Amino acid sequence: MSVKIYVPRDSAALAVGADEVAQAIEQQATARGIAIDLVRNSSRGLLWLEPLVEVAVGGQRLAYGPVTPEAVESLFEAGFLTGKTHPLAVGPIEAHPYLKNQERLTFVRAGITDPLSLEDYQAHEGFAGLRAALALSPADIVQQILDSGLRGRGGAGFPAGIKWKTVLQTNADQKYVVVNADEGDSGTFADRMVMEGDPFMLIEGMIIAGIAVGATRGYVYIRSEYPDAIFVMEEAVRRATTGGFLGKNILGSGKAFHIVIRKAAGSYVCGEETALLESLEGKRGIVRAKPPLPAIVGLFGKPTVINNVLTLAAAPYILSHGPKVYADFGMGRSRGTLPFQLAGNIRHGGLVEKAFGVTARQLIEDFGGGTESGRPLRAVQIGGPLGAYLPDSLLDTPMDYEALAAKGGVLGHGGLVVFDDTVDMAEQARYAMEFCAIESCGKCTPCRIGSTRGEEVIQHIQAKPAEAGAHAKLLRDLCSTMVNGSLCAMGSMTPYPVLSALDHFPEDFNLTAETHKAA
Amino acid sequence: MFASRLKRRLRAGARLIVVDPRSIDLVSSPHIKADYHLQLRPGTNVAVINALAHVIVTEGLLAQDFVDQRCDVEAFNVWREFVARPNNSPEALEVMTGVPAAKIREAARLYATGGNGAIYYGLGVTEHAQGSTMVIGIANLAMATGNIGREGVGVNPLRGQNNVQGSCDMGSFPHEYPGYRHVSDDATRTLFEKDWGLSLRKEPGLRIPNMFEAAMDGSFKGLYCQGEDIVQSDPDTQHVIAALETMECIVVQDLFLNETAKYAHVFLPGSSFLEKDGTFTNAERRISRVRKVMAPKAGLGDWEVTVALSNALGYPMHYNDPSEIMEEVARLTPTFAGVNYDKLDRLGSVQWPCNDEMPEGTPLMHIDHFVRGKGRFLITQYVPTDEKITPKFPLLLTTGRILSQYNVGAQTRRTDNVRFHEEDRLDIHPQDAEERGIHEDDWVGISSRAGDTVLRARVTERMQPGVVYTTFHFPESGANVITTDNSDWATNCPEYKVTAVQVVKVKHSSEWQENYRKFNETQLRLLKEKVVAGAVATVNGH
Amino acid sequence: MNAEHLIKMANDIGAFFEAMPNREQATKDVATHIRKFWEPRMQKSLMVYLSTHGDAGLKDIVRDALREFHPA
Amino acid sequence: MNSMTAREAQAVEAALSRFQDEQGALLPLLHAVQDTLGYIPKQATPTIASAFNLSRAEVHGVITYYHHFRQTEPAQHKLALCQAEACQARGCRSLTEKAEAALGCNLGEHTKDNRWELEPVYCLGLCASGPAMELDGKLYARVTPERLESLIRKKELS
Amino acid sequence: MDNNYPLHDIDYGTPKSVSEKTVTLEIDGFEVTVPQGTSLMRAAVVAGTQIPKLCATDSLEPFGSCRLCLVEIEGRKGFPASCTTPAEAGMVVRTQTPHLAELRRGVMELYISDHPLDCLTCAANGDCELQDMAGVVGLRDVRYGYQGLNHLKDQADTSNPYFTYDPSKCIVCNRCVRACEETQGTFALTISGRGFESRVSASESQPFMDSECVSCGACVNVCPTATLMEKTVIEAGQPDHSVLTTCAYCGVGCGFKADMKGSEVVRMTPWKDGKANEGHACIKGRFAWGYATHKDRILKPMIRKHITDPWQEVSWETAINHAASEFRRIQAESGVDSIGGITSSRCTNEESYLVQKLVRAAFRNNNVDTCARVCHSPTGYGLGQTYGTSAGTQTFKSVEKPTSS
Repeated sequence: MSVKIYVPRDSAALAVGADEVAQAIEQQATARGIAIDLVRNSSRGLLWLEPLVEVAVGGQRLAYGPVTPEAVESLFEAGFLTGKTHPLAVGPIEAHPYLKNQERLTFVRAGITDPLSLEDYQAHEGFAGLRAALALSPADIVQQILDSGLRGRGGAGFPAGIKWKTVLQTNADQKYVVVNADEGDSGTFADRMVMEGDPFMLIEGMIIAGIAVGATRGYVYIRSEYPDAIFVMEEAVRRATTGGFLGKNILGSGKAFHIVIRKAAGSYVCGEETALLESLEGKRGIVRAKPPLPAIVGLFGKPTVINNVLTLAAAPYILSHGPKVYADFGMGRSRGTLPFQLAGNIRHGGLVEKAFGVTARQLIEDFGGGTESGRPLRAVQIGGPLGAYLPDSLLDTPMDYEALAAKGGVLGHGGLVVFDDTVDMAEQARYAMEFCAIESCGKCTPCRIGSTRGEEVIQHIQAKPAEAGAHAKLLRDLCSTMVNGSLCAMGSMTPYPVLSALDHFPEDFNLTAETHKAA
Repeated sequence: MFASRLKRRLRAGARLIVVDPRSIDLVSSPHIKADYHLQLRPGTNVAVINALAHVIVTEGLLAQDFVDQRCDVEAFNVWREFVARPNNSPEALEVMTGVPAAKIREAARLYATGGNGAIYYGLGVTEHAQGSTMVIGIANLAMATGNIGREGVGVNPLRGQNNVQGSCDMGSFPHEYPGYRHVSDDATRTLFEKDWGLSLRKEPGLRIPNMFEAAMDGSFKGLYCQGEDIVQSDPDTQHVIAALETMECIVVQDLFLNETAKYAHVFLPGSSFLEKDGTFTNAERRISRVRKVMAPKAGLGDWEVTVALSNALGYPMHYNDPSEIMEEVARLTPTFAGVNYDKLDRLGSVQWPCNDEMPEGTPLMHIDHFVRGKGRFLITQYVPTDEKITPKFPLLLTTGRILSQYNVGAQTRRTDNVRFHEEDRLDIHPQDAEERGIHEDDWVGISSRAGDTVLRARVTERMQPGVVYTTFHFPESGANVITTDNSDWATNCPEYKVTAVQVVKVKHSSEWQENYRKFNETQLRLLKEKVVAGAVATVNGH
Repeated sequence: MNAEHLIKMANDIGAFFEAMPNREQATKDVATHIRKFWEPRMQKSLMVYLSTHGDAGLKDIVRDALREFHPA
Repeated sequence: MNSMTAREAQAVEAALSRFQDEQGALLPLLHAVQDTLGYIPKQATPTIASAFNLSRAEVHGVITYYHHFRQTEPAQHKLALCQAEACQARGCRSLTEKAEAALGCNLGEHTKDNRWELEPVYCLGLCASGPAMELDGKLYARVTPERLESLIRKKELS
Repeated sequence: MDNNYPLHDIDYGTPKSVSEKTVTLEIDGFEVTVPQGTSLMRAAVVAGTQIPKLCATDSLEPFGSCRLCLVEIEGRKGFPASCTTPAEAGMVVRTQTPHLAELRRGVMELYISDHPLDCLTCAANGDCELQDMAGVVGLRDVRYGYQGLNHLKDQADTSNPYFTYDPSKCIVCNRCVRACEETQGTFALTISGRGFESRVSASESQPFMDSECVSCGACVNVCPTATLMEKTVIEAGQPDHSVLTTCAYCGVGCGFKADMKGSEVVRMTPWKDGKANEGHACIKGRFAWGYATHKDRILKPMIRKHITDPWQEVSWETAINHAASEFRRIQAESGVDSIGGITSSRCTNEESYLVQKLVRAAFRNNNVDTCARVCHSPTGYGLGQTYGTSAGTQTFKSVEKPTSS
């Protein structure tokens, strides 16, 4: 009997040499005449350990990592195929506290299965949600989503069930389900991991949404910076179609659903839902004014469910386990779990799926192990480039949309980027404006001109300490114009990192206590 | 302008059938794509309309209720029997029209069953030997499908000139008084006789082409021509010139020394629209005010000149203002009875009929019944034009206009619009061009049985093989030297749209063009050498 | 006036009306059309020409219609 | 107006035949052309516009909006360094300086001999293992200055 | 002149809603009832308040980009744009609050930080919405200075003979792009690039004359600044009065405002309330009116004996008497029917009427025809025979009627 070895092909693993490791393992095995069964699974999200090689021994999966191609020979020498120890040995992976202490509903199969194996998927509860949905009326499916309390995971946190309900109740000859996979926030990679690691789950979620609202076509809009995700999703759609899960007659139900994978072309704003729809229509990805809502006038003018990857990926679980099980996780109006992403200067970076309510400190210290540099933590940016920088003093705030907002924070897509004390917060603020200037679609004035002026004003503050006070005042006024005047989150939230940096780290802006107060 | 409104509707989802020998912009342009382009051979309009009608009748797509209620059923039955004949089927006519039968069938189904169906047309319908027949065919089709008498449907000619509708309404035709009443109608004639204080003739007069014929015959010698350039715009230029050259007194009233004025004996300066008060009536029967923004540059308004001429001829006319002319029109014309300047100022514009029944005008016609009572179907036998391709003239020429230029170009050529269209060109399909060794920008000679001229070629796939096209905005192009004296059987409207021609690569301009150049130089010299006011005028009669 | 043209014009009118099933009415329509749209000179010229050259070039329906017109 | 080379015309034609009839498929079409040629020829705009029933203006507007699309030929090697926050926190700024020094061109520019272009990229989704970069289409994470230099050297030799 | 018409029409900001249902709401304390679907911006105008705006104009669908028209609505978070927010029954809207004033000033400050400060010498001086809005919001200072990134050095495109495009004055409101799409349907304009680099582009960032532009002038018409401007206005200055008239080119019969400076036309502006054109026009009516003052115009009557003779300039009286005597002579020699007249489809109804009357009453025959002979006489015949009226059956607007019957 051959030994089963798992080497991930998630791009975070590939980027640190997973393919080379897999190749080395095959070479060693061949050279040694050992029969192995090499499975290319996905990542479990313990990214500091990638490439994380697992060996199935005695019903357990024993892990070694981070493995380099050069270390492979020593692993063979040490007898890792029978679970022998080695300096890289991690032990039984499922018992690893990083994993054990999570509440994985969405990432339940991550790293366990072969992402493109329909058999593997179904052997691990795959398509149970779809089968459940097919037995329900559209209105009942929508009700389950409503009951689960699922909110959009793209950042805005709008209840998914209400969107679905609106689309269901709008009559049209054609409706669409659109997946927002334009995961452009720095510090986030959960969408990518879903698509690369468990693509059928997303497909299943889309089909459920389609059946629920009466849509027969779906689009997945994936950023061009994610070539691996695009490849895996395209392959998964092909296989799901062949397998009868997509197409004109899903599982013999008489219902139809088709999925098209679309590649974006380098525009952060296209992560905003209406800009995304413009882009899918083949236009410049500029933001539409609302109303009308996409649920009523969406893609090609038709009613459209547009949800984030994680939102739709949660649907299969809700349908197969019931809304209550899902809703029992979380706190306040934030129900269920959120896959948090620990990034930046952190020792144990990776993906941590937890119920809402966990604190940033728990995530960063208990899971993340503090900064990677070992230096003191100075700031954490939560929620991507439009999220606020929080100082250490605010890290005990629970991760919940409302609780974080109360502290001036933004949960966004659940990404946490950690900075140690070498960070220059004025430079981070300047970068926030620069990023807005680079990515602004140019439609509304506060964002189009304001971002450029914002960068200039901060440069001025950096260059001329004597005038910092007056310019800090101007910066605040500009931020107010942008927050209240911009058409979409790009312009209206860029001030969040800027103002939070200014508020919590005035010393980096050449401000004295006095000038800070005056501004 | 209208195309912008049409395109807006198309972008909102309306479907489109284009019937045109050329691939015009409406067939395919940004956000516009015709569902069907029936790219017929020039001159086969009636065959195509009959084929469309055939499909509607034989496939049971008729709006029978509409026909029963609104139309002369007996005439309809005759028509139905006629179009249903196998020789009117798309299949039977396919070879002649060049339009695939299946396309005709699908287009007919779309028009008949696609909801509101409206027909818009231009001179591609009228300027044919069977122009009137084609208009009748269109009217039949709209009645047969019930596409008349409500919003969003109808039959709509798009007029080329600002006041085509108005000049016809005003009794400019030799057989009709204002309001389309025949001169032989005693009651109408009596009305005018009383108002004008003299007896009037009851036989029709000469139509323009008949005037030329009569001139050649020696029985027509004097002409008062207001604001039209017949030499450049009428077909068969050489024939027109020959006719004018026989005449003894041609009075031209115009802004410029146009091509006709070069054959004139009296030139009366005209005024531009900026210098006059009055009204224009557009293609939707809308009467709008023209308001003077500056005084007539020549001292007299056009209407004052006509009055003066009438007075000099011994028939006195008295008007203080153009509004009084409109009062007279209203007094004598039932469809204009309610029109006056005060109302136009108040409402902005009104669409005739405007009278006691419809005091604010009539946007939509034929709502409950046709103006003539029952709608009348007429059968439309297709009669091929005499302009057929032969070994000597193997191509068909069709002519038209371009957006930036206006007709004979007398105005637009005197603006920067020339930068958008600097010369008339001959459009030719690459295949025809290749056969003749013609490349883009080459000079090509075009000859027909009427004459020949030379233009530069534009090789374009907008044309279908076998068909060439040009515009007629520049006098030196001589496009109408080529066109023939063929005309519509009912009205003598010239057949500009079909002329059999040959096209060859040449190096020199045509003999006609050489003659034109010399004649034109002479005329411009004669203008330059004019004896100015103050000198004694000594022009005596014969 | 040019008789050839007039004959062609008359025949073109005839060609439209001759398709009508009611021959009597159609003949009348041809005559009416000529009367309503042709200036007397044209009518006369045609009639004079026909009376001297014969009506061989005419369509039957036109010939029948013109019976109503008396040569000058 | 210059016309496309045979190679360009063929690439555009092939892409059109795949996407012309798909609703709203201008982006996939442009991707297909760029994937084949490395860029979207300027002269292709009228062809693409007419095939999609769009104006040239619209196609131009779309191409110039998206930073991914380019109308000039790319350099032989493309190095894209992530400049976003997570990589900033892990030293991408100094890594970028290293790259600029090693290649002799600034971020956002290409070398004089057009062998290299150095582009910023804003997040490759490798935020837990920065600094990250993409070199000729392949992703690299936890990139040290030494590793970057050795990768550049390897490409230079190839 | 008693013909005068206001130089500037009221701009309601967004198109009229055609709904038959109405909603009643409160704007700045005044109750107003408008058709359902009406924007708050339009409802405010109806209620008597102009909300500041730059990207909105009532000939175009709302776009929501300039962010000057933000308002406060009771019970709603944030500051929705009044152009894109439909009026709803019971809404309580405030268009002027200290916070809104501050916001609008902030936006204007950004606009002006990338705009030339040459108002006094600018061709749009006095007819510039940007200038107006700077006044309305009370902008007093641009604290960013003028040293930052800007477009002030962008070169003007003067390739089109009738108007210029000066990108240095462009505020990227997209009105021109939208007019080219929505009003004209040519789609010749776009925005190239994005963000701060967004620029109005004719086709592929080309000179207008090399682009797909057909010079209809719709873009010029809606431009709120001097970016797209008629060359005649640049040369002559702003008009001082306006007269309504009708275009003398094609059969559409567009209503126009002749914008005048004394007795000189400086611009022809399509009339918003002209029912045939609803504020739109084409290159001919909009721009090609210079022929009226062209040097080729002949302004004195002339006569000659033979066409080979030079012309003699004479008085009106001489010319007319000469013509009359010639006509009478010909008629005496060759019969009453030997003369005739041709009316023009270019002339007014009144003029055409008089010419046919002249022929019938003074010439004493019916030899009158019109150039419509060679274009639409078959329409007259065909529709007369079948329907009984020699004219089109619909209004132009009818084409906009939805397909279902």
